Amino acid sequence: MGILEVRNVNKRFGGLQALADVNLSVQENAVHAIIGPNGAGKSTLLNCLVGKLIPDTGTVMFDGQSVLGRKPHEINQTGISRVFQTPEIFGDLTVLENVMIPCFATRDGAFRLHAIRTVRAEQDIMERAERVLIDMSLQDRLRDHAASLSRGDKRRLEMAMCLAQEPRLLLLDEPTAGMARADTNKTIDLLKEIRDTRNITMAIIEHDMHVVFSLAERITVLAQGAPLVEDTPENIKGHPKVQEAYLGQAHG
Amino acid sequence: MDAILLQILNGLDKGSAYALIALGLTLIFGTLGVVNFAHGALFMLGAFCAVTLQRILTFSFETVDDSRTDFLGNPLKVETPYVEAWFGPQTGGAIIDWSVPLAILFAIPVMISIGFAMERGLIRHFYKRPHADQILVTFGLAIVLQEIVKYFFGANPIPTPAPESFRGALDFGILLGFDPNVIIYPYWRLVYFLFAMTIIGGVFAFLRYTTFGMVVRAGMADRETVGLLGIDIDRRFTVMFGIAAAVAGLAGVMYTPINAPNYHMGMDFLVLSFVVVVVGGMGSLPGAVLAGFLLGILESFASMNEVKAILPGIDQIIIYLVAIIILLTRPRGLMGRRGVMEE
Amino acid sequence: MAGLDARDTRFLLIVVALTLFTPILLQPFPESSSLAQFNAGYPDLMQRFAIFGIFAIGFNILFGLTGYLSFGHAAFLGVGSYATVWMFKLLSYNVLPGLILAVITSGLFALLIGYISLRRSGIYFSILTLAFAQMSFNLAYSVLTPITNGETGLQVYTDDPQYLLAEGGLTTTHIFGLAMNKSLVAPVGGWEFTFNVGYYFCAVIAIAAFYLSLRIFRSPFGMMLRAVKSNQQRMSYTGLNTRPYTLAAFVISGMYAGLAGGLMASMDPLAGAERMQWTASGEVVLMTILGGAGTLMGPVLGAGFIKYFENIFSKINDNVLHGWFAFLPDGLEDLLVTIVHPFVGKGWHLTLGLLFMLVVIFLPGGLVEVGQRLRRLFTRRGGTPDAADPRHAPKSAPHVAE
Amino acid sequence: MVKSLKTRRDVLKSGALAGAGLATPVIFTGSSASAFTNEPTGATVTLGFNVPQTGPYADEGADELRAYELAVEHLNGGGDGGMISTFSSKTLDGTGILGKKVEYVTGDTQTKTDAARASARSMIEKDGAIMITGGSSSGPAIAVQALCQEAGVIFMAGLTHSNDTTGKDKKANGFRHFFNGYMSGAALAPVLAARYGADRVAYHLTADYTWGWTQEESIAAATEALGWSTIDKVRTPLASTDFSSYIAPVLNSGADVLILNHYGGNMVNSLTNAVEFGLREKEVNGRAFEIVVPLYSRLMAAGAGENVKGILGSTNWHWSLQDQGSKAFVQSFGTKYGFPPSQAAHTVYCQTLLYADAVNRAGSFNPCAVVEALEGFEFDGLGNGPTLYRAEDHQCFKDVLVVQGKENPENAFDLLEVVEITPVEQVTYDPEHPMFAGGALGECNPGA
Repeated sequence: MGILEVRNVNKRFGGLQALADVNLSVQENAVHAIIGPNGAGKSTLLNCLVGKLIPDTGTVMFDGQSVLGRKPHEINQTGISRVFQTPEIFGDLTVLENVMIPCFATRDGAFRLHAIRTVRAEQDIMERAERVLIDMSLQDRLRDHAASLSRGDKRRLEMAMCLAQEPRLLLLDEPTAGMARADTNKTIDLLKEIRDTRNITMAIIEHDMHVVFSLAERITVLAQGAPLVEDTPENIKGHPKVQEAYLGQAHG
Repeated sequence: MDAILLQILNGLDKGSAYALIALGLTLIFGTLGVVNFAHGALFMLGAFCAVTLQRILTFSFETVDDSRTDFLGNPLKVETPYVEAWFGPQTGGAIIDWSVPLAILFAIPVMISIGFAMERGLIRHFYKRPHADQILVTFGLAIVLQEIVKYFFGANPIPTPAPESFRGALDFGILLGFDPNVIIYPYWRLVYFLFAMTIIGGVFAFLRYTTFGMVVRAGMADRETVGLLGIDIDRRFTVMFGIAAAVAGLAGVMYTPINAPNYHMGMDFLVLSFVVVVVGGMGSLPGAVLAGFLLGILESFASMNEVKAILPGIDQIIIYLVAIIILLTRPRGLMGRRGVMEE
Repeated sequence: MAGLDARDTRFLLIVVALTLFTPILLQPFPESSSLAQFNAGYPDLMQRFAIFGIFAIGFNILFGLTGYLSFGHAAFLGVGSYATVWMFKLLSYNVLPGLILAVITSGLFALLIGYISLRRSGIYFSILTLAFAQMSFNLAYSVLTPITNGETGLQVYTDDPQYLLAEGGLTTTHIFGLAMNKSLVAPVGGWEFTFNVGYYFCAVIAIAAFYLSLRIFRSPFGMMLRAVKSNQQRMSYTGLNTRPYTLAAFVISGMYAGLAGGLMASMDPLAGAERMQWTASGEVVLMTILGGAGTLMGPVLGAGFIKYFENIFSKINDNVLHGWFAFLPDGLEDLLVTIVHPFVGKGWHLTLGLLFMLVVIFLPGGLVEVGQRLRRLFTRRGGTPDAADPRHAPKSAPHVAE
Repeated sequence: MVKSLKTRRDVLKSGALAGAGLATPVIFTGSSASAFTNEPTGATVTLGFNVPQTGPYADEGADELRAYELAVEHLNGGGDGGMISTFSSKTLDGTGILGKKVEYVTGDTQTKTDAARASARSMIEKDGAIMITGGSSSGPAIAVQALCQEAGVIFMAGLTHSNDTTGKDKKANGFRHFFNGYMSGAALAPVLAARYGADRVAYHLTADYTWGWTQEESIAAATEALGWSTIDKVRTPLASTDFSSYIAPVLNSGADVLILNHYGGNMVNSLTNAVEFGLREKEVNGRAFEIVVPLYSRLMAAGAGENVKGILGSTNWHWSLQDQGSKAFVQSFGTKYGFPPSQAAHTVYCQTLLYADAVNRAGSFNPCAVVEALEGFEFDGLGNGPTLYRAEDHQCFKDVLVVQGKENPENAFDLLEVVEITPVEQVTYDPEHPMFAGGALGECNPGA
């Protein structure tokens, strides 16, 4: 039994079958990659996991509990955090504040009215946020506006925001999209470090096979909304169906 | 039954005005992404185009008539419009009588120019600014425009009657087999309704069947992509602003015989037309028209005595009540698209 | 001091000083000078500055922090006024019960309207609040007349019960015997300063309201609200439910509006329905944006700016104009009067409209941007270029780490 | 009553005295300085003209302002003196009021109660106005009247037609020259019965607020007393611009008279809509359908244009009256501005003169003295014939004009013709009449 169990999930958009009977099992503390050609339904699947979309049928179990139909913030509170393809950060807030907010969320739950206490008085929150930012090498930019960061820094900030919550499952949507090779390698190292030092399960959507094969312990291949194969990286590499799916896409 | 029919007719008419204003408003919003609080002022300017033309046509020279006296006992100065002097009292009088329909011809170029000037001179610089800034600057413009009109035309309503032959009412009931005098509908309101339908049809046909319109519609759906295709969408949007201004202006011109225009008529309609646009769905043209007629008819029904007897004061709040219910049950209005104006 | 860091404390002290010295600051011209027309240091207007300052500060907690643009806040102001006048009618002219009831009822009303309206966002939210407020106004003006006294405005009649009014008790509004309309007038040289009880009562409450809003801005709650404005989606994916945060902000700002309404009735015990109309809601939006939304001081500046125009510019008539230009030759005098005439007196709306446009076009950050630009101009010379004003923009309030 | 509204004017003087003797500022509370609010101590006296300068009644307000300026000019001895020469009381001699030159300040009521009070307060507190006058609708008039009562200055109401102004909301410091809803009904009903028959069926459309209600009540009561029946009373929202959905049901209601209890833009639009729906050509039971507009205003009749022709209503005064006072006023106003004055202009001009005269007769600006001088004051020569300022409710009693939209106007101002001058006896009512009961004048308040 994995920490995340997706069973027979279907999702239609009008005439398009975006997800067809998807099954997925992510083992605790593993790094699980989901790959597939464009339009294979990877992002739709992720959206179903975090509550942005509700599947038409099927079940999604996290740690033995169903998260289906629950609101995004409730799902997050169970321990699922998500990093987006384009970083979703609080652009108008400072870097430090960006990370403090998830710290508050983790400590206080979905809502708590701290209207009179000052932010500065929250020493524990601040220290926790700073620690995470040091881990992400953002300690020099604590007081800058998040919107002023470079694209790579924004990604790391978003990662920091997710890590600050100490999630049990981290969903990453193409964490290296648009990055230069050197940055990609840095990100791989970062993720490896997270994998090795924290007990976090990761599910990664990725196009870059270099990233996938450097990190993943198991890989699920999606094609046209349906799971094609699920196996170890070694076995996936030479799998004929996978090559067909990708080549097929290359042809048209 | 007859009362209900009568109120539907009335509602169509009110709905026509709402629909025309809302159409322009949503067109501007859909194409330019601008929340235009000065749109009511455009409606008002249109109405004052009719007043202005009336003034021009009745521009007079004075002759002193010694046989009569004015209110101070001085010899009366008689004013004769030049038009009557040139074309004779008969033809001249007819031209003056037809000043409201004639004002359509006058208003089209005027309103399009005003629209162009507004877009080029002001609105253009606000595409990238927050909606709050757009609201403030256009609201400021609306105040300025109405104060200017008040300065020249005063605060009281100015009568602008329909042509003689359109006064009076059509006995609609007889056509439908009712007794005479049961369902009465003024001719001019019929004209207004047909006029509104023509304009609405024209705008839709223009957007649907011309390449210009297709580009604009594509731009409404996805502005960046159209821009990427190398099409100068901005120029087309300027033209759309002019068209929207003209639609609002014509709605105003033709409305003058129904309500004597005054300087704040734009503000009176502004809030309602925003409600109409939102109920229809921001950026949806059919939605604006549908919501305009829907709210117009509902407003008419709510003012029936039978309805008010059950729900006192319902006619005061019906539009807002309907807006609340629709927005709570259909989050993006009747025909709105996802993601518009929700950030 | 009081849970604030040094810079905020300094800022608060400046605000306190400005507020307390308002009766002096607003009388810059000697009584005999022809510019005395522009003096604004009389009780009614000073009270209005404080009251609308509170209204705008409260509105800013909602709009400035969360970005939710309410077009119906005047409804809460009106409810607050009605509640207060009813307390006058039922109990006595002591303003305290009225103000408490005003804050409570407007808070409850805001809870109801906010709970429904906050189900939607963006312009849909704006229209929902507008619809509620217009409904309130229309009903208050007509069918609710037994409660609101309709067009005439709710007022106290001599035959009202006033159960707590002692024999020979004060028949004007007061706080424990201190009448609001009592004034101390100090002539100093050619100047004359009026220190009015009502104004100082409003001013003390306004300072408290300002202090509270400062604390909210600097609190984790304030940070959450700014986060809502910045990125709601990320809030949800961070495990935070945005609805209670926005609702709390809505209710708090509704209570501020109710307090302002209660104070209006306390200074002048009559509540007219017009103060609930959409134009009144629009006015506070204009005040906030004009002054600088999301900044602490901006809304107060905006409120003062608009009220000053409404009360001072509208009173400049041709007679006054001729007085000003009397030193000029007749022809020139008439010419100048003709040129200025459309912009003052009954034309003050025109000037206000033009000013809105100019401010929005050239000062997108509102009036506080003038201050910021000036400050930048000076600090650049001083060598610390980006010492953005700590008072204002939450954007530049990075001292959480200090 | 603890009152200490102080003005710059009094203090200016005291301050100047103090400043002359001492270098240090002297601070004192205002209450000991003078006997009443804004007591004029210099060579001038300031009046506050509080009229709608923006909003839908701005044109009325502008006309009122013209009349005020004219009145001030005449009081100070300028111009041709206007009605001063025809006024039965002869205390006004062109030297201002009590020898003090008259100055004035203006304010904008915006036709809103809040704005009107704010503007009045600023005139009292900032400019030291001793008397406030003006207004073009009842809500603001009642609100400002109450304010003046509290502040201790006199309020001379302008155009306000609601029964409440001198009924349940009457105040000792407030006076109304204009007529009211009851008087309209009492004057109009007999003319209506005589013209249209005594068995008519009326349908009321009423603006849904206080003024509309009192007028509706008054007209319905007066017409019903003469045999008419009222088939329906329908309230219309104030914000309405198109009344078609309210007019349409009239068609088949069985009514043969439509009474429009509307004013301003409402009146123009509802009348336009009624004519548009063919009501004027309609016949019910063989009799022509009639429309009545109980409160007429020439400025608004102009807005309705052709539609007013032949329609009956009532008005406080009309420029075509041929008595000496009216002629003098029209002459004086018309010469200065080029067009005849409206009834709003007339009533505020009279109010200004009446106030000035009362002060002169009382020999004091003290509001209580002025109240005493005005209460029960009988006068003539101000255009409405012999008039009484009744002591019980501070309402003027005078003849009321029943007018009709003119069929063939000779010029742009010649819109109404006087059908009948209803004698004052016919419109007089008991101060305790149910439509006016419920309020009390209270004590005059001199402030300070």
